[in-house]
This record gives sequence, structure tokens and C-alpha cells, in this order.
Amino acid sequence: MGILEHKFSGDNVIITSLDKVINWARSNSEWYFQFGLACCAIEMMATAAARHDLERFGAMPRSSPRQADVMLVTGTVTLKMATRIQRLYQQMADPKYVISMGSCANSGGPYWQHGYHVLKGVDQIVPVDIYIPGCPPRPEALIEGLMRLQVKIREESSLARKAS
Amino acid sequence: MIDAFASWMLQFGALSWLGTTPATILAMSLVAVAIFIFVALNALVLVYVERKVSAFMQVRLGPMRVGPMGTLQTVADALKLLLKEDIIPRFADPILFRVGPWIILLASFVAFAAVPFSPGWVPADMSIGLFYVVSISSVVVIGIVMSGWASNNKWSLYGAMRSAAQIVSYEIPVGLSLLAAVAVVGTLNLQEIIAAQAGVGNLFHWIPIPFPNWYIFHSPFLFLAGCIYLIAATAEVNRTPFDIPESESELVAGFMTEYSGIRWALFFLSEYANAAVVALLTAIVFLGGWQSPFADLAGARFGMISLTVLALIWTIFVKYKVKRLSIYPIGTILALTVIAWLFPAFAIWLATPGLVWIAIKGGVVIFLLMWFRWTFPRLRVDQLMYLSWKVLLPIALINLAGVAVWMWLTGAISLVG
Amino acid sequence: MTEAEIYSLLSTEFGDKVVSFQGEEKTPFAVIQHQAIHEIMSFLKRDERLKFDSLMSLSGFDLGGAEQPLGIIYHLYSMSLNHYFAVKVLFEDRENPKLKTINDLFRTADWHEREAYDMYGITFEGHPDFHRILLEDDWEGYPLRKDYVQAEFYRGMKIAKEK
Amino acid sequence: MARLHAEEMVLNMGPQHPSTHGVLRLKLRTDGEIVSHIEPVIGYLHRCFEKHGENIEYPMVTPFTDRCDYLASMNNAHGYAMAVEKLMDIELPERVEYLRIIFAEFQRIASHLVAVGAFGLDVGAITPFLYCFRERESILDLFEMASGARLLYNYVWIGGLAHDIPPGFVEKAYEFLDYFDERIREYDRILTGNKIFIERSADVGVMPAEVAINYGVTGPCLRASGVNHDLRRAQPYSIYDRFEFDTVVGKGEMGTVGDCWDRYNVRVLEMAQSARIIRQALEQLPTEGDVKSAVPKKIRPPKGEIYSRSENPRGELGYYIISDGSSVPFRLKMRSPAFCNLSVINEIGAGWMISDVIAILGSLDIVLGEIDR
Repeated sequence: MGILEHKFSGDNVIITSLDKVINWARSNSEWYFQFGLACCAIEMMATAAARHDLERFGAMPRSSPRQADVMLVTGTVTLKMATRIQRLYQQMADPKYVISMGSCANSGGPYWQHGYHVLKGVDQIVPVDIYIPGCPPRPEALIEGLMRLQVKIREESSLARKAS
Repeated sequence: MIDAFASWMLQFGALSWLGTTPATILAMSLVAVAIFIFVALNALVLVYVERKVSAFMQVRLGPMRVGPMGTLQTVADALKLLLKEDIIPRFADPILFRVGPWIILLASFVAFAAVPFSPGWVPADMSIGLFYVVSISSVVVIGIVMSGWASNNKWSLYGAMRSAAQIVSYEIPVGLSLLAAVAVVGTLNLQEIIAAQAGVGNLFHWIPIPFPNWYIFHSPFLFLAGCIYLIAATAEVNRTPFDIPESESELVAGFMTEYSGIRWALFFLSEYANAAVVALLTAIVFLGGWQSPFADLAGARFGMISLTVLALIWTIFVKYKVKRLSIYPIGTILALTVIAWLFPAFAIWLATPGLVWIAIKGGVVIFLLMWFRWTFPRLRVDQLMYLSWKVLLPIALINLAGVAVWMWLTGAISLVG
Repeated sequence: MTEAEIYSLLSTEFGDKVVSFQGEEKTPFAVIQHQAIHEIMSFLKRDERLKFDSLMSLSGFDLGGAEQPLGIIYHLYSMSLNHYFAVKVLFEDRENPKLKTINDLFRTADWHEREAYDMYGITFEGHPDFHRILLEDDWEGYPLRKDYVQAEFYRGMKIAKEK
Repeated sequence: MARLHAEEMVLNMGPQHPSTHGVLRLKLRTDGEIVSHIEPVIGYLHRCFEKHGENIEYPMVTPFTDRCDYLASMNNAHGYAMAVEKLMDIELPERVEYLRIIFAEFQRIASHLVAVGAFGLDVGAITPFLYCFRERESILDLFEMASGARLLYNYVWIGGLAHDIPPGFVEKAYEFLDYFDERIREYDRILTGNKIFIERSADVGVMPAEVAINYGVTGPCLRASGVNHDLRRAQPYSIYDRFEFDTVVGKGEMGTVGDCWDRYNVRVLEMAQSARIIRQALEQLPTEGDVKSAVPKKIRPPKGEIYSRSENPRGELGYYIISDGSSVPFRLKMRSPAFCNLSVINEIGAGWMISDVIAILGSLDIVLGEIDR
């Protein structure tokens, strides 16, 4: 946090404009980690495919966690899978973001009541930035989720700590 | 070029106090920096082009939002990669892991030293230029094996092993197919190879259709050699259908699996630098390098005829399929054709800048590589080896003999003294 | 062949080992003694008149009662003769249900038996690779048993819903 | 001379890997590139379908059957509805039967499109995948018209359908069928006849018919092995006996019968057959009739049990239901086709290279949702 923090006093024009450039780059290049778990993965694939084309926004699928910025948790997280998700999240390089796609990843979804093997929400094991509701969310919803994440990234400050 | 540059600097007032040696060193470093900038820009542009080309082939749009038509997309990507965490896995070999990507980049970067971009524009005009480029670009494999091994990841290891086998095998068809051209021209100097392809002659020497004297049109054997070179070179730079070292659906990301951030960006940089080297080498050895096909009157006539034919074909067949895209290229081509047909002098002027021509030729080859990548499935390891050792190698060998026979038939060499 | 004919064939061949036949069910089945499962299955597969070459499904179930708590039903189908049959076994012993594997006859049974173990705790003797299939090996309890009580935590992760 | 023997390496493929079609994990024992043993580890998507079946009422199970095989929701719901209807002896209106078949066959095309595209992706061809998804989107549009959802529809209800089809659906369906016939030829050009594709898939992962039957492999994988078995023909359920269509059987045109190429080609040809069935069904579709007329007010099947089977895009889908006379199933077991289809992977995949194992896995067309349930 704040690698130039003590070099300058307070927010100044260099830090803020550098921040802007960095955030512009980060928000416009959200490479997502292909992390298909269940039904939502099909919608994720459909979003990346011809009609919806996620690549328009600079989002590119990566299959190795090391090269991804965003982990899209798409689908039901089971207890058997949970530790693997944690591991994969740890393997990602900072700055990293998590989008929880679909009701199952948000809260267990339809498996909430009797699902003895379903984790009730992926936020129990990894920090989640954006929740996308829906079972499964439509491709438009996923795109909206990515846009919201862009907004979130643009408000970040990686060089100076916010005054508040 | 370095010497010329250095002596120019010495003549230049403000720098005249420099001695010859410092001036040469300065010139060298400036050229190196220029090449490095070229390599970086090359990757930025090619990644963008590749994403767009793939998108259009896949009925998508590709990057759209960042900058006009998404042109700044790769800039954003590069910046982001620079700022990402650089992970070195705990059980990785720390030195090799760090050094590997740099060696790969260095190998592809240094190869540009002998590439002639234009008449007189060659960083190092060496007599063994072709040999140098071919040998230095295979140093890449050392970097790949290093980084694959150092990652301490099984997928990376597989990628590295496959890559080692592949690049070493495909060196041979690459060398033999280039040798066919060398046999004709009799030199390894790239500038001389280009110079020998000047002018316009008959297609395949005997068929009375005017064609540029490029080696790909020189004889059927050299045409074949060009095809072999393109196939083998595609394998050399690890692109589909020969991308088994990083095959995404099999090995996650092959030897790059454990790399993140800037080091991974280096792989990208070198991948596209390699593609550029291959494309440029194809252009130089088989497509006449910076030679323009319209450099003289006959050439201009040839060019005009072929362009007119192309434009007609394009208009008739393609325009009805791709409505929006075709108007501008056709318009440009037609306009150029008409103007050049009326004013041959203009055509010759159009033909002069070698840099433009080598860029066009290289671009066409790179587009071919992309076309391969987005349409073909991937070969298996053993099929890849089979193709190299049992198909390309014998053909290349016979082809080399064929070139000799051809030269004897056309009188370029004679058996008695 | 209809199910009733197959049943009569079986009862003449095996006598007491075939306990009963439920012909009025939508999918008729025969109940057999669980000790005889392997020989009866082997007969069903090999007999020229029956030729049951594929085991379509193997499902465990828990009747929940004390008399016939656990059971397994095998649904057989003959590709060549296009007829089917179902065989059911029941276990009196709820604590330690044991059955001989039919893995060597039908490879389908391989995973299905493991699943039945996973869900109901029915052990199959002679199975080459016998452990849980869907759940992790350290899972406690057999979730589809009627008396299964959901654990609070698994490896530190909360299972139960938050009220 | 002693053969050089290297130490075997255990390679974990998955549960997160680009070509395991979800969260499957394969433990590969490899000697260099050669895989000597494959042990699939499943259960990473075990969502307790059967437990849910025992705790919720009959009509509420349909959404869960949809989610089991999320690529073939319509077929799954159809199979489940048929099982309960048979248990309760419900007679369906003609229109419902026809509409169900239309949707089931559309779903089959959509599912095969994903299978074909993903198989292309597995052997390294990326573009066909995008083409397949483009066509799939058109089918999803039709589904969306009818049910309002893109992927999981809850459209086939016990005793009927959730809604009738909207006006304009039939015309749209015809439009799609006309368009789709041309597209199949496009796949032939880009994949089926591609030399590299044939090299990669022909003669690879041959599954002999006896192995397939012994492992309980069903569906296109079984038919590719040369066994002419299709439940729609062998034991026609619903109204499949009214339609003319051919059962596509693998012939080994490019290699041996039962290789990956056959499994791929059977799917491509089956899409054409499905389109044929849809055309007939659309022509015969009765214009009158309420799709909800047979839906019971309270679903309480009598005491008893049933094993009902239907042909899913992946093979035989069986539902085993024990009813104790209440409104909740006492036991609900789903015999999922991909579960059995996957179990054969060691038999046909051992001895091949890593790349082949991926191609074989792709050609089996598994959906983890129904393997793990």
C-alpha cells in the first residue's frame, strides 16, 4: 500500500494522474480466469462466444491463474472444490479480483437448504468483489458485472492512501 | 549501417568531439534501442491485429472499447502486466526462473541485427547473415527449456520438453529449405540475396508470364522450398497447428504456466518478435525482401496487370459477401491501379521505399500465420515429429537436389568446368 | 421375454434364493437373497435365453424402517434381445451391509457400487478399488440414509445454512 | 537389450483445467507423453440432487433436473416428467407431446453443438467452437421465446408444459431449421474433413462395442461403436414412433469403428436427424389444445416404484423413483449417462498420449453436473 506514500505529502497531481493511468490500464484489461464450475460456466462461455463477445471490453480468457486478473467463480462451489478454489485464488498475482457469478456462488442458490455438500457462498473462502445474481445470470448480467468491476477499479488508489 | 551512422554522427557538429570508437558504440546502442522499440511496438500491434483478425474470423468484433476501435487495448494490457505482481513460486529454481524469459527475448531480439529493412538499412551487414539469423533464433529453445524446468510444474516441464524436441527437429527442414535458395544465389548475405531478386522475369524461368524475380517464382523447387520453410518456420515459432509447447487445451499454458506479470509479457514480446523474424526472413529469402515488384517499367506493368486482376476478382467474388469491408480496399487498389497505369513513373516512385515493401510482405506472411492459427486444429507430438522427419525432411532433401538439376538445366551451373 | 417369464426361469433355476416377485409394479422386479447376487447376476448375463449384457443402473435405497432398512436395485437390459429386468436385494443388517461385487460381470457396477457405498454405506466385497466416489474420503456418514444428520462443519467450512 | 524405462510420473489434470469440461480431475500416470493409467476423480460438483429429490415435492424437482445436465435441461425435465406421469398414469394432450419432442430435439441439437465445438477446442481448433455457439444462440432464442430462460427452463412440467408457445414460434423454428441445414455443411468444411483433425481423431481411443456395452456406455458414444441402439427406436417413448429418422451409427469411415472421429461424426449427423424430427413434428403439431389441461392439482403418485428411461443427448437417462404415496419422492435416483460414459475412459484412454486423452475426453462429451449430480 502506498509505495510513494512518504515521498509526497498528501494527494498531489503526480499521484492522482498516475493512479488514473494505472486504473485505466487495469480496468480495461480484465483477463478472467476460466473457472467454469457448473451451469453458469456455459453462460460464461456463451458470453465469450460469438454473439456477446466479452473480448470487446478487453476481457480475455486465461487458463492459468498466474496470468489472470479476475476470477470468475461460475457455479456451485462444493465442499470438495472449495479448498481448490482457495488454492487457485492464492496462485493469482496481485491485483486480483473475484466475481461471484450466479446464485450458487453467491449463497448456495437452490442448493441452500438441503445441499449437504454445497458451500453456501464462495465469499466464505475468498473475498468477493462483485456478486452477479441470477440462476444462471444472463450474458448481459455478466457483462454488467465486469463493467461494475471496472468502475470499482477506477476508484482505487494504488499509490497513495485515501485521505478518509 | 552502424559505421555509416557513426560517421554521420561524427560529421554532425555537436558530436564531432567523439572519437570513432565511442561514436560507433553510441551508434550501436542507438540502433539497439531502436530495434528494441521496434520489437515492443511490433508485439503491441501484432497482438491487437491478432485479436482483431481472430475476432473477424470467429464472427466477433474483438477489442472495441479501449481507444478508437480498441487500438489502445494492447497498451492497457501491457501496462497492466507491468504493474502486476511478479510471482516466483517457492519451489521454483529462482535464478533459472528469472533468466529464462530474458534469454528467449534476447534470442529473438538479437536476430534482428542481421535483418535488412531497406537498401543499406541493416544493423549489421554480415556475410553470414542468413546463417546468423537461423542459428540465433534457435537459442530460444534454451530459454524455453530453462523456464519450463525452473517452474517446477509438470505442465511447464511437458511444454519445455515438447518445445525442445520440436524446435530442434524443425531446424533441419528450415535450414534445408533456406539452403535451396542459398544454392541459387550463392551467398549467405541477406542484402545480396535480396539484390539478386531484383527485376522482373519469366515465371519459373520458362513460362512466359512476367513475374518478379523473387525466389518463390524462380523455379518450382524454390516454390516448394518456400512452402516448406513457411510450414517449418510456423513450427519454429510455436504457432498453431504446431503450438504444442503451450497448447492451451492440453498443457494449460505450457512452459508459461507459472509466469505472471512482466515476465509473462516477455514471452509475449518474444513470441511476436519471433513471428516477425520468420515473416521477415520469408520475405527476404523468398519474396524479394525490400525489392518492389514495380521497380522498373516492366515490373510496373506486371504489377498493374496483376493488381487489376486481383481487384476484379475481389470485386466480383468478395464484395458480394463482405459488403462493408470491401469498398475501401477495392477503391484504393483500383485508384492506385488506374493512376499507376496512366503514369508509370508514379508506379516506380510508389515502389521505392523498401521499408514499406518489406513491411507489406512480412505482414502478409504474418497474416498467413494468424490464419493458420485460427483455423487449424493442433497436431499431436508424434505427428509433429513425423511431419518433420518423415515428410518435410525428405521432401526438402529431394528438393535441394531438384534445385541443382534445375540450375543445370537453366544453365546457371554447368557440370563441366 | 416378459419380466414374469424371466422370474419363473429364475425361480426354477435358483429356488429359494429368489424370494419374491413384484409383477404389479410399473417396473417389475424380483427380490433375491443378497448372498446369491453374484451367481444370479452371472446367470442373467450368461444364459442364452436372457443375455442381459448391460447393467443400466444400480441404485441403493433406504426404506428407513427397521425391518428392511437398506437395499439395492439392479436394472438390467439386454441390448441384443431388447428386454429388461430388475433385481432387488435387501439387507436386514443396517449397521454392516455387505454384498459381493458384480464388478467382474458388469463394469458399470464399478462406479455405481462405489456410489452406493458413498451414499448408503453398503460395502461391496471383492471390488478392486473401493472407496468413496463423490465425496471426499474423510467425509463422515452416509448422506442419503434417512437417519443422516448433517454435520456442522467440514474441514473448517460451515455446511449448515445460516439461519 | 533392456528397454529404457523411465520412472512414471503422476500428473493431476484438473479439477481446474481448460479441457476437463468443468471440474473433473484425472489422475494420469504418465511415462513421458504416454499415459499408462487414468483415474478419474469426480464429485467436485456433487450438488446433492438425490437428497433434494427426497426433500421437496414432485413438481419442485424439475428445476433440479434442469441443473443436473445443464446442456440438456429440456431432455432431463422431459425424462423426469415422463417418469412421474407413468407412475401416476397421466394421459397427455397431443399438443404437449409434440411440443415436448420439438423442444427435446432442439435441445439435442444445442447440446451436440456444444459437444462438437468443445471437441474442436480440445484438439486445438478454436474457431469451430465459436461457430457452434453462434448457432446455439439461435436455439436459445427459441427457448427464450417459449420459456423466458436461456439455459435452465423449468418448462416441461409434470402433466404438461409451463406455457404454450408464443405466436410466431413455429415460423421462427422453421427459419432456424432452414438456416441450420447450411451450417452443418460449414462444420464439415472446417472440421470433419480437415486433415489435421482426422489425424488427431481417427483411430484414436477406439471403443469396441463389447467394451461400450459392458461399461454401460449409451447414446452417441455407443452408437459410434457400431451398436444400433437408440431408445427412441428401441423402445419408443412419448411419440417417437410417429417420426421418420435414422439412427446414426459409426462406420469407421476415417479409421476404426468407435474412434473419436466416429463419436464426433455421429453427433454431427444426429443434429441433422434431430432437425428432421423437428420438421415433422412442426408439420404435425396440433393447433388446438391446452398444454396445462393434464397438469394435476396435487401431485401424489400412488405407492410403488418405477424406472423410466429416455434418450438424452448423452445417452440413456434413467429415473428410479420410489413413491410412498406422499407428495414427496421417497427415493429419487438419476441414472446419468455421462457417469457411465466417463467410467470407460481408462479402458479406452490408457496407452495413448496426453493430447489423445484430452481428445478422447472431449469426444465422450461429459457434463459434470450430471456425473456428480
